[in-house]
Amino acid sequence: MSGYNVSALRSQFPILGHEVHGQPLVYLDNAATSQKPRAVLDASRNYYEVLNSNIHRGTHYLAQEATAAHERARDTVATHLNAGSREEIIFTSGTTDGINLVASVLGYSDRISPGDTILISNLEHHSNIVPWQMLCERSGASLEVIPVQEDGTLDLECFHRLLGDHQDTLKLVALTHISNAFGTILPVESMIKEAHRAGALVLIDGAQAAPHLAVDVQALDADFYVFSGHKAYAPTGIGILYGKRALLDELPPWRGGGEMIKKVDYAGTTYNDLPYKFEAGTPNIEGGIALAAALEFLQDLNLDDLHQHEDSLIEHAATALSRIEGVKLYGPPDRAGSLSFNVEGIHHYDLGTLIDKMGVAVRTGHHCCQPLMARFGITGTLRASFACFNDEGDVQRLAQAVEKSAGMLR
Amino acid sequence: MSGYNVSALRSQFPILGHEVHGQPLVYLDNAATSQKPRAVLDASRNYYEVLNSNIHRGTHYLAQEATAAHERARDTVATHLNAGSREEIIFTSGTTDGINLVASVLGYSDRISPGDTILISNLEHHSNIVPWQMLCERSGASLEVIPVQEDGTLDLECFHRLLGDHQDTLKLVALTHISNAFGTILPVESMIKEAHRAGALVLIDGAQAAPHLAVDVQALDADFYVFSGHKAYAPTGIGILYGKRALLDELPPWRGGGEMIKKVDYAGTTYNDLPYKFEAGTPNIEGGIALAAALEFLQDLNLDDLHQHEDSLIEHAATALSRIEGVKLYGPPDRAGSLSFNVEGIHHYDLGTLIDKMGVAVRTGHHCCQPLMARFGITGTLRASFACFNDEGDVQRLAQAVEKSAGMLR
Amino acid sequence: MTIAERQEQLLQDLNILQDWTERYEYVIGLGRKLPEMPADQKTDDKLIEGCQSQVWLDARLENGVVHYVADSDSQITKGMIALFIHLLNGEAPDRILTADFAFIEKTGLKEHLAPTRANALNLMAALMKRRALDFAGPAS
Amino acid sequence: MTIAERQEQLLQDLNILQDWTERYEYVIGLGRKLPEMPADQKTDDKLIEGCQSQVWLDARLENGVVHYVADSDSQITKGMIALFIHLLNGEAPDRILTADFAFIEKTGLKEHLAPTRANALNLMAALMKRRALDFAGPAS
Ligand SMILES: Cc1ncc(COP(=O)(O)O)c(C=O)c1O
Ligand SMILES: Cc1ncc(COP(=O)(O)O)c(C=O)c1O
Repeated sequence: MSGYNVSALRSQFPILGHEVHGQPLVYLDNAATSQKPRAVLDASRNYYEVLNSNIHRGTHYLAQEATAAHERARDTVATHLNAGSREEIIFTSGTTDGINLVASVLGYSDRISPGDTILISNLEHHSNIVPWQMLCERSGASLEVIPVQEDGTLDLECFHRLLGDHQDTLKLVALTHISNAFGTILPVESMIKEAHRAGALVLIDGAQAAPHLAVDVQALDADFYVFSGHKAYAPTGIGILYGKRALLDELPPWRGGGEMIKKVDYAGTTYNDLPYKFEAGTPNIEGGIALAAALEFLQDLNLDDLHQHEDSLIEHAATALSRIEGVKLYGPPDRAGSLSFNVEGIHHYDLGTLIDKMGVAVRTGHHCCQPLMARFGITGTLRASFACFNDEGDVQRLAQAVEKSAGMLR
Repeated sequence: MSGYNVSALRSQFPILGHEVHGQPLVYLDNAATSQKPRAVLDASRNYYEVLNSNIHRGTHYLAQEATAAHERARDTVATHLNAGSREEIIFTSGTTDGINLVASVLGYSDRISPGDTILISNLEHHSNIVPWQMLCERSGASLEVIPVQEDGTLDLECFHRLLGDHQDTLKLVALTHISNAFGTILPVESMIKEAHRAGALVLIDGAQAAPHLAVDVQALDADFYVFSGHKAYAPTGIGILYGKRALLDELPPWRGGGEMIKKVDYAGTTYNDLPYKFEAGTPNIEGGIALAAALEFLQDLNLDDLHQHEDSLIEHAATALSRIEGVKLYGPPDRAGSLSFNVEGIHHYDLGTLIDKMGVAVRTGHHCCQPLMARFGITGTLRASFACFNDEGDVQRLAQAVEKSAGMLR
Repeated sequence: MTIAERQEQLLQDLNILQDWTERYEYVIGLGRKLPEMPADQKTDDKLIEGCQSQVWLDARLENGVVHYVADSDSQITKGMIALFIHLLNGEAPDRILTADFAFIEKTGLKEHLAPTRANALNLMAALMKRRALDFAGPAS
Repeated sequence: MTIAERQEQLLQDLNILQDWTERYEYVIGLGRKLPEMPADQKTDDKLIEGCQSQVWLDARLENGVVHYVADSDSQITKGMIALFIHLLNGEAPDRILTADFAFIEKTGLKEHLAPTRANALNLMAALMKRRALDFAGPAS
């Protein structure tokens, strides 16, 4: 972590200068949404102050410049993910939007038929469950689930068995790259290989991976990869769907409207080429540009250094919390981004309420993973989730607040 | 126009201080996207600097404050549109997204069956055509079109006849409130009445109305009303769908994921109540808050004063352009927002290119209304579209630039 | 003591507490003293599904006065219910229905509660009145 | 004159023009002088659908040299094609294929063209070479 200077980094996040309940803010809810560095906020504002215009088909200067900036942003995303081509990068409004896009167009295609199987894992976020349930309902396919083990990792043997059991009907496997609830990193590269061998497409939910890992969609060989800007230092309302070109070419469009057409005629409409075919209407132009700024911010941090920094914080937090009476940690020892825990006999909501009064912001509850909570027989956990700007001071404040609050509640 | 002070207003728009091709910018492309006042940009930035957090189900201070701000924004929109209740206001990513939402869920419901009819007008934007074409294709319904007359208004007698001809099958009428191509204001209130009498639901595309008119969805009695933030002084990536509560309650959800559920279980998922049922995933929180700031900005302007100001500019522009040799104006004399024209023997793209060099930004082309252009036997027009900050100087610069450029091209 | 008098008493108790930790501890303490609700009584018809915690609320009429029994998996929530039960238990339905809960505003508790908790306070008051209404209904 | 010489000439012509209006007028003037393409030749197979304007491009080989015929509904676009036709007409396919259009960068025209127009210049150059390739193909 040669060059990693966390205090210099902290000064780039305006919100960290504010107090909460009279205490300096300890923000450990980055898995829900990250805070934004000044570079991203400036990119947004600058867009509106000097460039704002609707893009594509515009003759005038601003329209041309805004279009160029928006398409450069697409290039930045393509490079960041190591996509095969820029046409494989679709701007969406977020992870949920991207997964629904894929689920909907698969439903409209002939790739899913009655009797088919879609496989997800027990670690998935509701956004990577419900769209598939809806698709199953519409198409007559059925949903199977890879179980999770006591340590919060997937039962890979069972995954293997499920692939075998459903080899004739399996059409799609949808997996999170990193569990938002427990921080578990899934071995997606090998799982994708296995799923492909079984003849299935694979969608990876990268919502929690994008802010922490260097993602290479070609090395992973993912068919679809989705993430949200707002969890990766970018604004709300913007996200990315990466899809392999041949697939995106084959699948029908989802939303209809401006931009996604070549020619509209009452007798029949011709759809546009990629990526525009999947981008109906005025996109979130500013969001795309700010997302590119956020990815550049991430690259400047150096993702290896970042990963090392965050890993050591999580490890220290795990150690510090374990020392507190009654604390139970969830997930495997090598977590990415998130650390989930409970204190015996104490409701996560109560603990979260009290540590909030001490200026420490964590998320409490089911983290949009009710089936995972059900598997562990709990209604929720406290989740501390880390970003580039967190430091050892945050870890200490967290541990102290948990200890003091637990004392009050016991 | 007692209190209307356009020069004070102009100073609230940072982009107007910039030059284009060495000329002060004359921005007359507001129908494509409006420029943003400082109050809106500040609301966006302030959100990230003091409030940013993911909303709903958050225990900590920022989550609670961000949720409150986001829900207050919904109230502001509800009040602005005079909706019957806040639950009728759904945040979308824009007009196109909203129309696709309605078209998709109608397709999933039993409200559209083979043989049914959907009626649109010849003035519609592609975003209010293609989703219905796609719905027709999926459902076996068919699309009928209300013709437009030479003056750019709808043929209301024919509308009446179409309602009669399809009275047993007509399920939905989708109309723009104001034509983005010609500025025609549709008599939507009476058309909605007629359509309701014929037993059809009505969706109004308010993309061009929201920035110019005081919209009262209850007085209109619209079943669905959609608009985009970015055309009404708000950022890109946010929009509104208003829907009558009983309808929204009845229709199935569209996107699945976080927020739109009450309980997720592999055996069956329970959807959330309105408005959340239609808001899957993390919404554009900042966008919603900035949209509320934009609507407050509009209300502060006083919509009557604004309307009067813009009307007089359009009238003056129409007069000034008419004096130029070969200019043909489209649309009726009482236009709202947009003024479309061509110069005989000159391609709109050429004229647009040259006036851009003189600092005047208008849109050229088909304005996403190819069927309308086809009706008039043209490939496009030049469209000057006005906002609160335009002034008489802009009108003069437009007319001068058109005159000079036409001279160069003749 | 009337409901109003008990409110006054509560207000005094709370107002001598200096900071939020003491107030929270007071509320949590009230919850701790509340008799546990037997597990077999925690049935779904008594469940009020909250945002993050669950509340079971039951009430019965005995000799013309209402007896509330309640529980929650959250200790803070349970403390807040205890506060209301302390105020209302043993009162006649009509007294409960006309009780003025203005004291909530005066305790400063709300400032120290997250907005969702503060809303929960109002909701709880409403729900307790609603149970009282069930008993008042036939009589009036 | 070789293609390179004609490019040099064109560059000189353009560089004595002071401002963007004169340059645009020069380009528009070139287009005006281009013989009109008869309407019946403007068939779909010759149509290059652009972003906002249409271009029809045809070419034939006569005595070993290429003759381009082109038209556009946009006068500025037509002027730009005229510029290329002026450079390339009457040249052998291999000369056209090896022509270096670096002059485009030097004219300063691009700065005065909107980016889509500038891209159109490159696209047009590519398309004209491609037609030449059709003729060079069988011979080489
Ligand atoms: C009348 C009308 N409808 C729909 C749209 C589409 O809006 P958006 O691109 O913001 O989704 C527009 C904007 O171009 C419009 O003018
Ligand atoms: C793993 C995972 N998937 C999907 C989502 C949904 O993302 P969004 O709400 O941005 O659409 C989240 C965020 O909560 C997540 O953590």
